[in-house]
Amino acid sequence: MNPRKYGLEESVWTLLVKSNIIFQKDFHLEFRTRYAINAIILFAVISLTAVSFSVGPIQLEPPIQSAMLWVIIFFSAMSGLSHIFVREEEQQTSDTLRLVAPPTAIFLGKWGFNVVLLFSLEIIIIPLYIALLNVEVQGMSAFLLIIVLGSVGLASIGTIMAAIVAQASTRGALFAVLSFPLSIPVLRSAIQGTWTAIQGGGVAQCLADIQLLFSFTVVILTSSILLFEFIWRK
Amino acid sequence: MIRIEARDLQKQFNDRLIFSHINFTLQSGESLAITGPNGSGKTTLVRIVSGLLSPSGGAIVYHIDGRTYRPVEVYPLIGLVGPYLQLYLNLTAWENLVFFSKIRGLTVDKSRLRRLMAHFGLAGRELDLLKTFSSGMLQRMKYVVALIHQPEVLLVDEPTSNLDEEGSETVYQLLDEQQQNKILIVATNEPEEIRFGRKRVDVAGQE
Amino acid sequence: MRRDWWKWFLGIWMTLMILGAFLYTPVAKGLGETTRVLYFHVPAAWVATLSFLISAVYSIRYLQKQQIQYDVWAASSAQIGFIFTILATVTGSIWAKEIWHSYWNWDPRETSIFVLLLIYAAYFALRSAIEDTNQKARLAAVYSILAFVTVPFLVFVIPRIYDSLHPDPLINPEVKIKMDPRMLRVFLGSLFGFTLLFYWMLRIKTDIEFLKLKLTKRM
Amino acid sequence: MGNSVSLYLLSVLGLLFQPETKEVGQNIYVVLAVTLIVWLGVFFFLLYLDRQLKQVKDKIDWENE
Repeated sequence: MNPRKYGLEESVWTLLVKSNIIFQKDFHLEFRTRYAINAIILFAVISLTAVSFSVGPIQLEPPIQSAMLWVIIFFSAMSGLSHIFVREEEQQTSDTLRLVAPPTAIFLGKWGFNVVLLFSLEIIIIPLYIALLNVEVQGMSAFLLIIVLGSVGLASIGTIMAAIVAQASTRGALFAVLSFPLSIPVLRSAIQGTWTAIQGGGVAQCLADIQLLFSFTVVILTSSILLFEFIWRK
Repeated sequence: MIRIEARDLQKQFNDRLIFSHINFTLQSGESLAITGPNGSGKTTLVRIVSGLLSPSGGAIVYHIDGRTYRPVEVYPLIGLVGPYLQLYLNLTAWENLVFFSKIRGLTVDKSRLRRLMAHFGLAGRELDLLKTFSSGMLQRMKYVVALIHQPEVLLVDEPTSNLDEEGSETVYQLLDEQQQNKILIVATNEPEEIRFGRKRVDVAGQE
Repeated sequence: MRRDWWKWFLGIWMTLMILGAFLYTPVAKGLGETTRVLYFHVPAAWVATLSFLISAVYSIRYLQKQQIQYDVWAASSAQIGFIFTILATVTGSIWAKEIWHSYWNWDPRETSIFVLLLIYAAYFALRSAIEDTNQKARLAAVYSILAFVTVPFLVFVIPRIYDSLHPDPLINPEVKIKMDPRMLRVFLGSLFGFTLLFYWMLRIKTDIEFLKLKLTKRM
Repeated sequence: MGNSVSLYLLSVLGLLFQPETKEVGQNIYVVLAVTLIVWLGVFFFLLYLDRQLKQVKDKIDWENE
């Protein structure tokens, strides 16, 4: 009975395969219940219309437009990103999952889900945002790159905080309270970068923000992977 | 050959001592019955042995071919059936089985899965959502899921809860098979289920 | 009395520092009398950051050793740090009112200390949301470490990218202190005094927590 | 012992605190006095807490034996 036969040794490859299986399971479950995707998109649409309604005919300056976009993305994320872990605890499936998969695979699978969730939000909200707030994005390539990097950053923080909040009893606003301070570096660089991109800056001009967003996400992801086991194991 | 060893296990939630000084060893082919009144910590002990929960004191160790492992490291060997373990109700029975097979790194053996479901009286319900299952059927489904990977160590918390006569019969037969050459741990208060444990641990009497 | 000599020493030391700050040191150009805030605002911010570091270190140790006393140290250090963060934020904004005529204008250094305040608030919100002490200790430790990992992005990276209103004639980016020797002496003395004060408050807080644990015999 | 020292310090302060002639110079002493009072307040409060803690600690150790 060598340990390998029992699959006790987890190679990186098996971890990635298992995280993909978990990602598909969650994606499938989400497709069936559509709870998280509804929460996130509805929130975004509501807040966007509220903003454009209150602004009315006034043409906003690029810095305000950029800040407005990221405020909408951040708070929409706060309404949907925690669901992936909270649902497992509430429906008592988290213990079943604990028994079948290693923590790192679970975190990566759930992280992937949250990234895709945020991207699907942006696919819908960004065209609406450009139309409703009549934003002329000159530097489109830098704009999209920063949106992607910023979203991955927010999804990383959101996933690890969701894992923590799922273990706490009183959830409510705790998720946003925990996530906001850690998201400030992402939000600040994303807003600054988006602003320069809207005004026509290319990737070169927004390099400082892109570097910060990238390095921040890498740091958060690695520490989350190392720390997740301490959250997941009771 | 697998040996589970519990050394002076103790569990405490904030100031409430659940149990302490729990000691036992179990080898393949042996079985253990965990008894004690409701809320005395039977479930807590089951969760600690299966690695879902870490003990406040003492240690639970798995010895496999001379090497020692913590419970969390040997999760592929463990199968657990318990009221607090739910399956994915918004997926169909088959989707659940496929997921649990794949995540355990097994190839999806259609015929075997179908036989397992039939064995537990769930034939023909493969494509129904689990949320349409009655509590008895869900309990049987939990056995099917726990047996996909032929676990070396099977833990069952209240084996026949929600089960009718016929369901209980199937479960007793399963428990018999399991304790022939593998490890079986049963947490129960039912007298005829306690007979499944050659060894006994009473959680309440451990003050 | 023997064991507590350093407490009395701290009492006298800090009194000297305060006297020195007001009577002994000259004023920096352009800041006038308000320079004297430097001897109290900066040490408070230093203690706030120091306590955050200590809390993170003990959180790591708790995750390694799973012994409750490390969590007690982490939580107590965070609590004292929270007090000093509030002090630093308030003294900073009073100073800002004097020099830039506005209590708050999101100058990068102000943002960093304010974020530290938010992190502490979130840390205690998390701790109060969990009943089981082990789980509370574990999750609080993880949050403290994650927050600590983001601090470099806050404190060092953001002020460098954007122009800072913060008076740097005294402490410029490379933290090379260009101060008159007398100012430097009192500043470092006050820094030492604040650190000792922080240690003393921390000791009192942890002693109380350990006694509480001893009462419930969970040590 | 602690109380007598603090009294002594306060009296020294009193001597220092003579009415000043210049309006501006006088302000700095006000700030100095306030700061000193705040510090001495904090200091003696901590000492008081320290002593209380010692009593509780001895009481608990005594009971636990």
